[in-house]
Amino acid sequence: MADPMKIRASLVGDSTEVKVLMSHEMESGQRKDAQGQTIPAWFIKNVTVTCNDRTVLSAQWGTAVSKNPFLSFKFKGGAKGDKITVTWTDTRGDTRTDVAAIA
Amino acid sequence: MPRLGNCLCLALSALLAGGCTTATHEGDVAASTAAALNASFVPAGQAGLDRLQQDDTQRWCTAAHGRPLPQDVAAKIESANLATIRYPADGHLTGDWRKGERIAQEGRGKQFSDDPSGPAGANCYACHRLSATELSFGTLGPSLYQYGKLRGNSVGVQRYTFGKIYNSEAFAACSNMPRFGYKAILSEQQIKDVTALLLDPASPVNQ
Amino acid sequence: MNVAHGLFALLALFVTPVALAQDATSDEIAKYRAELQKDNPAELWETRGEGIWQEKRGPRQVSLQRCDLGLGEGVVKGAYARLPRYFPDADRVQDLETRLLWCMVRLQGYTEAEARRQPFGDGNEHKSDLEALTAYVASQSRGSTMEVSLRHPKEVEAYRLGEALFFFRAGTHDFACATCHGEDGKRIRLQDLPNLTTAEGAAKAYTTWPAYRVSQGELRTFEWRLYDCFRQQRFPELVLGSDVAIALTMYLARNANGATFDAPGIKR
Amino acid sequence: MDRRRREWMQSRGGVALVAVLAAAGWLKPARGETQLWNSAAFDSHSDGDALKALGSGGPTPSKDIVFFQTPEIAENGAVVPIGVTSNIPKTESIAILIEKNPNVLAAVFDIPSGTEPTIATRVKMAQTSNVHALVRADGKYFLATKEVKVTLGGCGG
Repeated sequence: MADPMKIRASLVGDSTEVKVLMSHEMESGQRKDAQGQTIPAWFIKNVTVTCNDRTVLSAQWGTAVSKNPFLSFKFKGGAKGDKITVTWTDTRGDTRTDVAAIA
Repeated sequence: MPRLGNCLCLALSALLAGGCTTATHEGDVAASTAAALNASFVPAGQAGLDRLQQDDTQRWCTAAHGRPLPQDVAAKIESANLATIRYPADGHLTGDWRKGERIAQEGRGKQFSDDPSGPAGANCYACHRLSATELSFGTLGPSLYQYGKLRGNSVGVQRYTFGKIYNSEAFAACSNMPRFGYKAILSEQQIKDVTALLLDPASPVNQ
Repeated sequence: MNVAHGLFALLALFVTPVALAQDATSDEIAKYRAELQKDNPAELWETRGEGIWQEKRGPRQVSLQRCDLGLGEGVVKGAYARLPRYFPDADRVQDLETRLLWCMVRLQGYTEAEARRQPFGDGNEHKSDLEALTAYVASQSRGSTMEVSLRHPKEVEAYRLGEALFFFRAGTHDFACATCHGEDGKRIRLQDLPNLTTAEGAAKAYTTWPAYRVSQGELRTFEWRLYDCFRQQRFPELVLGSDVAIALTMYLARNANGATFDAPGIKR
Repeated sequence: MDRRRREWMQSRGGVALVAVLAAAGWLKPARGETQLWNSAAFDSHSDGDALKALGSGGPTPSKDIVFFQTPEIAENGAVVPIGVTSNIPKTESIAILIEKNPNVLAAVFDIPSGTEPTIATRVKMAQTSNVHALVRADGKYFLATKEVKVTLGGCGG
């Protein structure tokens, strides 16, 4: 199973800043292994971030997003203690959801 | 800047009641170092434990601990290494600078992770500036930009350059530069190609 | 020649266009590096490592919270900044990884081979528990002052061996640690090389490992740094926790004494 | 093909890129449909198929799209920070495209109302290349471009 994400959500003025680090290989499908075989593509395709039940960001990713991806954005209307939920789904159909409270 | 090792060595000498500079101590250190090395490495790929065996040059340079060498030791190292240089039997000291540039860029070769069947690179750019267009160069060695333009392309310069690449220790004892020919890192032809990279008027080094 | 001309000539001598280009390149790369420092994927390893540290594992189903890293059972805070050190129970100087292996065997009941199964991540899917544990323990020394002791004779012995090894030239390329790390202000390609024979250089280097290695997408430990330096030195393969690994770690950690530990870092 | 589009194509010299933009043009955010993934857009690295899709107008170059945290030179192409802020009203989505990557489209972010039109991530770059930020606002497309140089690494690791 995939390792947990690191989610930071903090109030900056009247906005909430969300920063997420995810643990994922983001294999591009372009690399070759030591035996010269192409390593098949394997990457996160979709990311959704909600604040309580409201979607505050959704993203589609390709192979060019770096290994162990980083994402940062801001939204308005969050309050201290609100629940930030980040979910990703990858090309193998694996998915992972982690939750953090706005600090 | 004072070398930490020396300062600490003085402090430790008192602690251990042993001298830092006595011959016996140096011998003890060499022996315990060798024992630790043999117990701490395992053969891997093309790199066997024989690589931990020092030749005379390596032993003398290790003993210097980065300090300036006594003149007689330097002379001894240089003359011993000068005697190892094998100049090409065909009399041609330079080759193709284009191939030389690729050899200068290539860092692989002789590592346990490298394929031993392929030719090794010289990785000149790791330590030297060469062509003006390659900005990713190191500074462990002097800049070689315009090396040939400054020195000309006489047989004497070719001979020195080939020899320096073949065995750097022949001209500067305890140089940081590998002995590419003597240690069979590069082939004779590869050394000719790198010599051309440095000396050919058409080479990017001399633009 | 008037003063202005003289000055111009002097400038022309030193400020060549390439030198300027080089400075501009260095400035821009410095900005790039600063940007990466902010959100370091090493945190992913720290989090995973903390989980492994707390988990009841191995044949005896014991957590590493009973492992003594030198400051008492389970004390992690500040432990890394005081390692390597002599441990009476092992009668040996140990660095963190060696100590962790010792605890995995003695406490958790793993065999030596099991504990050593994967010292380093493979850059792909197979991650190393030892690297994650090291990231976690090291992170708990961030902000601590480096305080490595030379009280025990075996600690002194390790330090002296480390110093001797630092200057040991061998192999096909005649390389020693000192070849690249013995002078101030040098670079290999574009990478700055710390002068590890000075307190400043040792501090700068030692206090920033473990580090997330951008080029590999892996968290790398100081043991890995030594392992890979020796690979590039064209030596055979360094054994994790060997006398050479511990001695060189001791030499550099001790030389960094007094500096503030600031890792896991992030590097090229 | 209108004149502006033609000029834009010539100035970028990127047929494949235009194809991707066109494909991205289909990328209507499906509200409540979070698992949408536009394979036509993400798979674009050749002109063939996608040229057919050149139905929509070309994006308008805009100074209201700003790159931040984006380096002039990246020491390592494996991790290149890219930040994009759109100051265009009613920004609905921000896409990041890397002209010289094997697959040109890197990421698309849908920006619901209430979320600031500013995102930061890190991408891989195969070589020195133009990076494009494509913004859709009120149904129209806008574009900004920045070149990022990628240097060689050190001596192997």
